Amino acid sequence: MRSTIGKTVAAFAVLASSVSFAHAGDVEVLHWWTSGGEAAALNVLKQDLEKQGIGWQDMPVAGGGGTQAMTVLRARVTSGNAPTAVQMLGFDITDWAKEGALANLNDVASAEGWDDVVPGALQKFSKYDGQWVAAPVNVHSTNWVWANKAILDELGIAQPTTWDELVAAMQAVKDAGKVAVAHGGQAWQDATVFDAVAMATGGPEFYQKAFIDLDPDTLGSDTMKEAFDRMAVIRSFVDDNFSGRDWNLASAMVINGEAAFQFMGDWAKGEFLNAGKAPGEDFLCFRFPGTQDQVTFNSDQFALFKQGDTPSDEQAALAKAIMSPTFQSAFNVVKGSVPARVDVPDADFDACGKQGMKDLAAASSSGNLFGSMAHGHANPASIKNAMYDVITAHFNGEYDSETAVSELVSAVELAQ
Amino acid sequence: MGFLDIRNATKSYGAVKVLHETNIAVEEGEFLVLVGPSGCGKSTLLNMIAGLEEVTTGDIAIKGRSMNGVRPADRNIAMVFQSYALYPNMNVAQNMAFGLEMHGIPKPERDKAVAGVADLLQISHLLDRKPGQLSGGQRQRVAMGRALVRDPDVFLFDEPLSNLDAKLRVDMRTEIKKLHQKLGTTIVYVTHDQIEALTLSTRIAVMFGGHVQQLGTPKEIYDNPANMFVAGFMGSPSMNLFPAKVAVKDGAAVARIDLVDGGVASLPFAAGNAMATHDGRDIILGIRPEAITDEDGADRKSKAIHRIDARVEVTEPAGSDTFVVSNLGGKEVTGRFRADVDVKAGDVFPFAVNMEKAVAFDPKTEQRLG
Amino acid sequence: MATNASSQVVRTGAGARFVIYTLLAIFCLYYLLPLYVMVVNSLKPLSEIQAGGMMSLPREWTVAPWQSAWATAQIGVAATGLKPYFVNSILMVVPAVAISTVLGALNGYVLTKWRFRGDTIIFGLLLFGCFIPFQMVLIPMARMLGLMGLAGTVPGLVFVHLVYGIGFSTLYFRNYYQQFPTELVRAAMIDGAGFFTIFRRIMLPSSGPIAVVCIIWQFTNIWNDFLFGASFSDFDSQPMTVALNNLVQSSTGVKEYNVHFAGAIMAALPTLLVYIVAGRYFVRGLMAGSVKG
Amino acid sequence: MATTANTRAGNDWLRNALPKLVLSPSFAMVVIFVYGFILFTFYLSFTDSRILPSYGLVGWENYAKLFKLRAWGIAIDNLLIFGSLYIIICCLLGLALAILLDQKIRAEGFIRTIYLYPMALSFIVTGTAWKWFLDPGIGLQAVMHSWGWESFAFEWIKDRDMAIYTIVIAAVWQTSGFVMAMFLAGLRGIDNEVLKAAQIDGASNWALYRRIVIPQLRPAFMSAFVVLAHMAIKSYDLIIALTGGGPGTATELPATFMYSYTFTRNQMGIGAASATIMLMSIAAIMVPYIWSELREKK
Repeated sequence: MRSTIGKTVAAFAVLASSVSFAHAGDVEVLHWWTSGGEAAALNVLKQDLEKQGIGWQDMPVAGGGGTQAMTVLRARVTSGNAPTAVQMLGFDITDWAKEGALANLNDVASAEGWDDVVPGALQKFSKYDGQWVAAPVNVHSTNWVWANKAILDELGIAQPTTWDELVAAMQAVKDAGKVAVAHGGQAWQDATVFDAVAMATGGPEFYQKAFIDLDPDTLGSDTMKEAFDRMAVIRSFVDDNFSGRDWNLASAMVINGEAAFQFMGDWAKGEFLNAGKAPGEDFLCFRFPGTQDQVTFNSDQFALFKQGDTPSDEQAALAKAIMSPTFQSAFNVVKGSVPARVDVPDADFDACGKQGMKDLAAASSSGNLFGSMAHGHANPASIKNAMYDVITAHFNGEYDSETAVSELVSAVELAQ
Repeated sequence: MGFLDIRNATKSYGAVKVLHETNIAVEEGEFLVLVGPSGCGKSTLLNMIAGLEEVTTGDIAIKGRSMNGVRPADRNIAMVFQSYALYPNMNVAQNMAFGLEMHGIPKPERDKAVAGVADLLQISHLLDRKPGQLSGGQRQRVAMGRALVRDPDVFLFDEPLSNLDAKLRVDMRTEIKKLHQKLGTTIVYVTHDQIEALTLSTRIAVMFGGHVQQLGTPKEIYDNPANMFVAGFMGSPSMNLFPAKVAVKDGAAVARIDLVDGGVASLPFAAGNAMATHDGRDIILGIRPEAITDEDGADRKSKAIHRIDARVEVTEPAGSDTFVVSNLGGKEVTGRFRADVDVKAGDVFPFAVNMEKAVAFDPKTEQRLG
Repeated sequence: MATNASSQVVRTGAGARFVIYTLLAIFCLYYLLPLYVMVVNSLKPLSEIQAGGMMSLPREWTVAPWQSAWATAQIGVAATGLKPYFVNSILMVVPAVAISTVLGALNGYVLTKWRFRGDTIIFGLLLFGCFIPFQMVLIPMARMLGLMGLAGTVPGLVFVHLVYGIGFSTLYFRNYYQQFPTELVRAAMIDGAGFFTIFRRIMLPSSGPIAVVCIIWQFTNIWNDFLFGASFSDFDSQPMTVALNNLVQSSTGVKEYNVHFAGAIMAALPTLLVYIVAGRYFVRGLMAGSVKG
Repeated sequence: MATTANTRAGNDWLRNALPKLVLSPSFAMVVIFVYGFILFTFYLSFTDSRILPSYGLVGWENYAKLFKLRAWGIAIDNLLIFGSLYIIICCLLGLALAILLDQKIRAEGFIRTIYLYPMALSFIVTGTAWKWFLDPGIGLQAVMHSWGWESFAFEWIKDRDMAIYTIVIAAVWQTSGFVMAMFLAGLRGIDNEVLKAAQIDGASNWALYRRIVIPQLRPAFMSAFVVLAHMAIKSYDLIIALTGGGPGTATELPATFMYSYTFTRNQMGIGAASATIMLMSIAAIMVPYIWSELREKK
């Protein structure tokens, strides 16, 4: 069955190359980076290519953290009109590679020595069956805490390093009449917090077994129940108006001093910087208590879709451009993430950025770098969303922790 | 062979036969009226002549040419519809010229033809108006004009006067008759109004239940209806139909009629009537109201005026006449008396019956006897 | 209007009229509220919005958000504003609405004036097609468009909208033509007009009211469509709604709500215009056919 | 002679076939792109399709999974609640507004446009405005509080049990004007003489509407029902814009469910199974309706 699809897709690709690719020498890029900062970062790439005489055809489809774009991609591929390159996350790349739709970049990769500079945990997604199929742009780490320094100072709270300290800190903030945790009630945000809580509660092995290996016993374990219990604790420190709130509005609450903490990935930094806040002075960034050594990540990559038997020159050029250290640096400085290759100089990055790069390198070498479940880097979309359902339902009080654990087990089973 | 031949034409919708074998030959210049109650098949027949509906079996020919499979447009016919069917978006002149335009007639000729017909119908002043701005009568004229301007072989009229008020209807009736006399065109005209049929036609086909009940001149139809349906349908007030029994005495036939009071009245048939061979037979006697009068109002030329004394049930003065209702043979019978006759309900009054005008029907087949 | 209004018969007293006007006014508020929120906030600087008070009038009026949304807002890599996408939408909507209306009219004409065995079933099939959820057809449609060589093109989009709009177009025209006197068609046949001549000269000139209904309906649906627009367009044929979505849904960065609202109103202007201009014919058109049995 | 006969026969054939030829493109389109796709989806629902269609048959597995999923049950319940409330409220409100507007109102055209315009806007456009308005933090509740009505509470959109009703409010806002227009058209089509006769019979205004006018609006009700039912079933943008299906899964509808399983969760087989069930339910409601409508009109 896989080969049938592969053939179909390949056939369409051939058809596409003969029908709709009149613009030889151009690349069409499907992505969802449409905010000012992201677009500026992407513009670096665009100009890079244009210098080489390769035109950039922009195909932005925003919405739902890329889900809208993935729907469009499916229609485009099915119609035999696949874009040249597509922004993708984690298991989506693997899924598309399984369908035989992605181009083999091994030639570029070996020439450029990607194998040596990209962390193994990332390569797991960039490669399929030993072949490079995507070029990673960045690494976001998701287990960050963003804190309003003024509030912490005022209440005499030190940077918490354990779960208990965090609870105490949250309680102190709450007692002071402020919102302890700024949170937006959307499934992926709930899951982002759960990611960190689970890692802190059970440690890396537990995380690996539960979210990556999908071991039913671990999923149904008491540790998992403990993690859900902690989610309930966090819920009690979130204001009542959280449902449906966008994450950047939650960030704004920390920025404005309405709330003390936000548990969010490193993209939140942009919000603070845009608001004229300085890291270390106005706000603090630190790992979620209990996960100081671990990094859960997600990585934006560009998967290159087959346009023929071998990747086109433009695709090779694009892949090369994405992986160039200068682009990786320039892009990630703007985006707030860290480069996907570990050999990029950190000169242009700010304190949080430098910290992130250091953490990444350390975690990578010590085996503490894990794909984030909440961001589709631990398990495929079907399972991720099944977990979302349970986590969100529990966070909204539809399940108690016990039910949540058993629901989690059966939801994962159903989604497999 | 006539000008317009309907030969064994039938029409069925699936298993339902709405028109049975019909044969009518219309001569050039004839004015044929198809008359009957709604659902009798008259409009279907007209539509078949027009080509708007296919003939199921049989044939319709115009000028000897079979019209089977010929489009309405190619039959050289014109039709005036009940609703006039004027194109609402075109003015009167455009409406009238549309058919000519469709047949590729050049504009100057069209204009000339339209002007001529408009003049004939006295609607020249309306040519620029839209149908919506016209009165009912004016629309009717335009609809006729649209038909006339085509100068077709056959005109078809589908109840053209039924949407007009009573006064206008009578006027237009006269006008249509004049027009026919003047132009000598061949017309097939559908109506449910028997007076229209009688006044306009040169021949009438009375239809009922998908059958032509009788085909004949207005006089034939009126005086000698072929069956009880035609007798009852044509004429107003309609023909009195009541049961009687034939008795033959000395070679002369008499109709014996039961009276309400219990007595029996006898009405001798006119001399030479075929009833003499039907001794003892039950019949339905048909006598038109104008043949039942007061004694002074009876037709002086008739040789068969007979008197019946019967009780008057209702009198209906109608200005020029008074209709007097009595009961003969258990049925209501209407007589047409002079207006000044002094008669009132309850009286037993002498009725003068003109037996020359009497017809007899078989009660079972309802067909005319003799 | 020569039509009967029940208001000509029903009489109401002064007190009742006061109540009626009050009720009508309250509902005006209900319907206008979201528009008010959008308009007011599109004319404020962002700082005022962030400070709260979404219902209040701007302290400082500005049209900068409008200019930005139109010409300089970030849609993708390029900061082009909505301007270029506007043209894409027009290129898609106009032919789609035109063809859909004409085809619907022809279908309605056939289904009422040239009836044949099985026509009711065909109409029923067309009508039920209106109810198919669009999310369901995305993948097979993509494949068909690919096979037809229409993938990622404006004609492809037009085709898709045609396919899923034809049911309603046909419904409107069929119901309307059902009341159109058949005698007119017969008269024209006798006058020698053929199938298309009757349609063009007799039916179409009288179809104004229902055409308005059909055009409003199709225009609104096609202009506002996002799913097909996003899935079946190419980098150079994305319609307005996709651009608006990119503007509003950007994943990170400051949300410029004032620009979003300005863009949203801008994207809605053509349909609003259609409603305001053609609105008074709308009820007349509905009356002329589609709501009668 | 033979040739002319042939040409004529050819012409006749063309003439007779022309109406069918004109109808055939639409028919073909619908057969392929609606019914063909329905069959395709039906088939997919028995396969192991995930990210793209694939053709390994798995029997009823997808259906079994579907009915084990809590979100599907919620989506079905929600559609029942939302669909019935939406249709009933739209009809009642539309009718009430139409009757009010039919009382020789000054500026009727203006008011009518105000009532109608929401239909022109998609929820991609108005979703944010509604979300704000319903949000207790910045919307109606906040405004009421700032006006000094501190006890005012309107937090439905954040409340799992009430959120679906906020969807109804916004949906009614969008379509009730359109329904109003349909009823207004129906009212204007009623014969005046009947109303006069009823008044002479001594009917009050209330009785006049209840006994004479409203029963005559049945065709308008039917048309409104078709339009509303089709909108209720297809409601997707509305949910995504207002609640994204939340809080939790409290406002999930079959359309959002289907989309999410087919496209977001890469479980196309289950998505197809839900689409099949959805279509069958639509058919169960619409087919008898369409059938009776068409039969009556014959």
